Amino acid sequence: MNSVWFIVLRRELLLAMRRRSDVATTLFFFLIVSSLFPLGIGPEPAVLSSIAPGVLWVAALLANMLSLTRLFSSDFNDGTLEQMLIAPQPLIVIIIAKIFGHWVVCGLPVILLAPIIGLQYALPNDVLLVLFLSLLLGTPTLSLVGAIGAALTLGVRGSGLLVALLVLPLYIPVLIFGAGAVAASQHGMGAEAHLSLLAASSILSLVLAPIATSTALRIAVE
Amino acid sequence: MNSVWFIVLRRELLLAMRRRSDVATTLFFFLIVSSLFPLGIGPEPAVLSSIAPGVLWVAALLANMLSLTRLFSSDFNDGTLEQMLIAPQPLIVIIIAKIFGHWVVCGLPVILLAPIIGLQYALPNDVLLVLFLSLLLGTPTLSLVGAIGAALTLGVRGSGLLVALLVLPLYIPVLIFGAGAVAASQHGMGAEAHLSLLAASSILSLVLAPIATSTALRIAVE
Amino acid sequence: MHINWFKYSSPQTFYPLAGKMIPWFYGLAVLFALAGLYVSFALAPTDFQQGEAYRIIFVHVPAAWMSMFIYIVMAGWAAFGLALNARLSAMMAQALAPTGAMFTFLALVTGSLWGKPMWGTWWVWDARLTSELILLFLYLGFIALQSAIDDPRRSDRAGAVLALVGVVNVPIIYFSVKWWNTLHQGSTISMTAAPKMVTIMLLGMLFMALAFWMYSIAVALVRVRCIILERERSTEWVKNLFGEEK
Amino acid sequence: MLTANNLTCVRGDRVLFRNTQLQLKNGGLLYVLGENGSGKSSLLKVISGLLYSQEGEVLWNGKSIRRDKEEYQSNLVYIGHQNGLKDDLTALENLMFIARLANKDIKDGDALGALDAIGIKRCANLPVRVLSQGQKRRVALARLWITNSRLWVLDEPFAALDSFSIDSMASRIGEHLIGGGMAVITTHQHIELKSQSTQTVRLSS
Amino acid sequence: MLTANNLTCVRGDRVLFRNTQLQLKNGGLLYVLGENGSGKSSLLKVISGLLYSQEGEVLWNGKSIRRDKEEYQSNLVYIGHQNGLKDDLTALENLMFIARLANKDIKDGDALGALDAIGIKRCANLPVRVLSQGQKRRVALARLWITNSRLWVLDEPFAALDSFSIDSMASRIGEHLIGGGMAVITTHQHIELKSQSTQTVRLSS
Ligand code: HEM
Ligand SMILES: Nc1ncnc2c1ncn2[C@@H]1O[C@H](COP(=O)(O)OP(=O)(O)OP(=O)(O)O)[C@@H](O)[C@H]1O
Ligand SMILES: Nc1ncnc2c1ncn2[C@@H]1O[C@H](COP(=O)(O)OP(=O)(O)OP(=O)(O)O)[C@@H](O)[C@H]1O
Ligand SMILES: [Mg+2]
Ligand SMILES: [Mg+2]
Repeated sequence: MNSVWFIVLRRELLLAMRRRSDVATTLFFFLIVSSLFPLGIGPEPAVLSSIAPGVLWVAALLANMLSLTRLFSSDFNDGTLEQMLIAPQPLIVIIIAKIFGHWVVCGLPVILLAPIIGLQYALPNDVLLVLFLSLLLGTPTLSLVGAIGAALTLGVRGSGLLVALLVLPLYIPVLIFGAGAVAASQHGMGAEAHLSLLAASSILSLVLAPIATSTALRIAVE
Repeated sequence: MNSVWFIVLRRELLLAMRRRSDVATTLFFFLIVSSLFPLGIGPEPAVLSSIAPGVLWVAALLANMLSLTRLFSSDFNDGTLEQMLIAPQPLIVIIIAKIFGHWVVCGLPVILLAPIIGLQYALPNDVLLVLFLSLLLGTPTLSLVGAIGAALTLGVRGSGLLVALLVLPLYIPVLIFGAGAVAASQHGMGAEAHLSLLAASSILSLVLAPIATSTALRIAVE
Repeated sequence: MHINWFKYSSPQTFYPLAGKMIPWFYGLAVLFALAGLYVSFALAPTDFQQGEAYRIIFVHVPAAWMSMFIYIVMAGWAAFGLALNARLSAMMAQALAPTGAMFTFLALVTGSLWGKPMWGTWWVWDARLTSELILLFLYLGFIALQSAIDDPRRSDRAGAVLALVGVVNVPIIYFSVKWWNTLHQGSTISMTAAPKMVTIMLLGMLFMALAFWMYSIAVALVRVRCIILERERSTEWVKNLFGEEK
Repeated sequence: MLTANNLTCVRGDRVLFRNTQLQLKNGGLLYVLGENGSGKSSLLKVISGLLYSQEGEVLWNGKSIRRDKEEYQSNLVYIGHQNGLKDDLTALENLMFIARLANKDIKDGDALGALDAIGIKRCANLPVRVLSQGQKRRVALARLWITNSRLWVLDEPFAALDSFSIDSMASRIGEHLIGGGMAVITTHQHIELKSQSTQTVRLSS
Repeated sequence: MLTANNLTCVRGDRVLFRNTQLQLKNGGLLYVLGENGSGKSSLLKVISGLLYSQEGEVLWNGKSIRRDKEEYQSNLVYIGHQNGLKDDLTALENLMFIARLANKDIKDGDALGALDAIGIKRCANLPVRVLSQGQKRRVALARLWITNSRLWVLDEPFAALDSFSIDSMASRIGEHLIGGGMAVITTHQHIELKSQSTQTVRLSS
């Protein structure tokens, strides 16, 4: 049980190493998107810092979501997914390992970089800390829920409208709480409530999402 | 010459009909990005309307870019691209038809939806008109320039994000003029200068981008 | 870079030539740097407004110059390589990119370091700063694209297309960012904080710029030698080369 | 022992096969033959538990394969039309991963041996992306040299292979059958395989 | 007439072939044989102008195919390992598109006829996604029934086909050759083709 977890994780990281540019690109994408907003909105620091929570969170979400779409598709297209389904190993563990690998490779760097970009938006230190924490607690939910979407889109074609309808709205609460946490601390209010909601949603999705994902994957292959 | 244009365009539209979800996803993405801000920032109309041009334009730009990554990749993976390259038809025409098809499917809906979302940001009617026009004149440049990036990253590891890294810096002038047009009309200044710059850049890229794209495609297949 | 490239455009003849030139360029770089440092730290007076902090200008401005200059040179090599199918010029473009990115980064970092005491903030969305940031993205895009493609011929050519598209876009970015800034906003802090340029400072920056230039050439040559070896590793002359050295 | 009762598989509007019965004992070889689109690959997927059959069940030693999954799946090797290889990993890395996924704890040396047996040891450290059609197929098939699963389900194992590799594949399958293994194979080519007992199912479209 | 001088193709560190000479007259058939990975597909791509050869040139009626592209490409059909079909379009739509891309203005009826000739008329209105391996290949090959190009470059046209379709393919290729067409073919199977003159290039790895 433990060992297949490591084997799959190791492979995900190996693949990420082989395409190092993927990791770097997630970072630069985040960097670029978060620098686009000042370009569109104009350089006034007061306005910029008021929109900073929203901007940084949207950028993180996009970076995460973009890289997620490929989570299963390459395994699906080349037949590895079939092999995973008939492996004498629990599918759930394989899925969790894949999602975790993805989060390490694409989520973590963004979380670490976000505070530095926050500097560009002239956020004070305590707000940067909350930004960091909110991303740390919030992005696992994005990865986990996104995995369901990625799995569903593998099989369902044409009616994938349904997928968009199902998964994208699930991101919204995370965004609201995440950006809300940062905004609250910006206004000198406590962010604990928001942060604990984020943590709760991560735990909830850690329990539920892999099951949904594995069902979706079986459907996709049939 | 004309006829291959129509043949390719027809096929693009047919494919889009078959996978309606793609179109829907672009729209939802735009909707979510642009409606998150009112949620994250709070309901003050003054702040909202001051960031509206930037937010709407960035959202449109990202929506466009996200869908672009798939412009050539499916043709590349299933071998259709090889057939296009050795067809006794001018490649440039095929490329323009593909880009136009993409714009109709992914660009146009966003352009039509944007004024409606602009209402949420309490933009007055004349500003909405400028928003619409700026998108209409600006998004062709995005599609054309984006096609170069999509072609350059074909078959390259981690192409989704790489394309963003390559293309977003090139998008910046369009973003600045586009958001600038809306902001100018918001402040009661004329937006003509901005709009004509957008139109000029679309014409310039219509001339140059297909050439660069066709070079990039040939390189990709070799 | 004033060598007759046509004559030496075969990697095989260029490799030893580059090896001979490298020490000279390094030497020149050190000389100019010493002169520049002397002028900027010993001769240039302390600024009455900014104190010693202003001396960062002697790194910042030459680095900013080099960042733009190298991009143009790089795109030139890339275009040349694409048009004439000249392998060596594509390799030169590839070798220059990291140095260019490094100087861009240096200009950004020194600028930010300077900005904190001067403007009270690390970063403002000023035209010049913004376009320098975008230049960094262009470099990084070029490097990322080339490193993502294994086949050397393909990566050269794809990189060249990107560099050319980028070079068309650089002036557009520069002016659009300028207009953007002047068009919509009142005044943020501008460059007026910089001290008046006395001749001695200009001289210092000039020396430093020359030092950076020589350094860039030397480093690019070192890198191009590595690239040549890697690409031609299966050819006879490379095997002979290493046969002799062992 | 593999048995199947009354398998029926419907895809779209078409009934691919109806009431198909199978019984495969140790050392037995089952050929699934039929035209293109007659449902061979579908039958193989049903047998492997990847596809759902409208009616009937597949049993492994008398127990339904949907019930006792782990036991069955650790005795199964399925190689379909798709190779299941990652383009960015080397042939060796791919083989190691697939073997470990199937719970075999193998060493690099064993994997290299397998690649050697099917004649692509030379490509062991090349990324699979640069391999030719037939070389990719061989990498996928190399796992047959390092498995000790009892049941092999192979969908056109000989397609795209050159004659040398066809020979080594055929002798490896023969070895497996002689050793008491079972195999279910589809093919459009006529290749002689040695086995203790050979059956044929012919699907018609 | 197709000629090639001194073709040399290097991929990665390996020289796949060096100084290969080809000459194909009207009615001529060229077999490209060799082991997996010997460079057959690469040679076919060079001939079609899809791959760059380090040295040498391919000439069509004496003119370089890189120079006089349109003339050459309107005389060429290339079908590689990949089928070039869109999963979401039906077999008929795919065939119509590919034919029109090649500048043939065909009617639905002709396309249906072609699908019929290779025995998949029944699947004409199914999306290609649901077809079997061999059926997909047949859809890709169906265009040979509606083309009047002189030169056919076919990479393993018989792989994955059942014996019925192999026969119809073989007779169609024979027809084309008898009518003065040319064909360059790779295959690992031994199929009899009728032609006025047959040559073989054997690549070794
Ligand atoms: C991250 C921040 C900064 C960036 C990216 C940046 C970028 C640049 C660039 C690209 C140039 C060359 C422009 C040209 O020669 O046309 C430049 C020159 C210069 N920078 Fe900065 N800069 C930054 C911060 C600062 C700060 C904080 C100061 C001083 C308060 C400063 C003072 C100067 C001066 C005096 C010049 C030379 C002026 C001239 O030649 O026209 N820079 N900078
Ligand atoms: N970048 C690369 N590095 C090393 N080798 C490469 C590279 N690209 C291709 N090759 C090699 O070139 C050969 C390509 O062969 P090609 O696809 O032409 O073979 P083929 O004769 O068609 O084989 P098959 O019968 O399997 O289809 C393979 O041996 C492959 O390993
Ligand atoms: N959704 C669907 N609607 C209609 N027919 C379908 C659908 N899905 C699959 N089919 C049909 O089911 C059959 C699947 O065949 P399968 O892949 O099992 O064939 P096969 O015998 O392996 O053929 P091949 O020799 O070509 O590999 C095909 O005829 C296909 O057209
Ligand atoms: Mg099959
Ligand atoms: Mg081949």
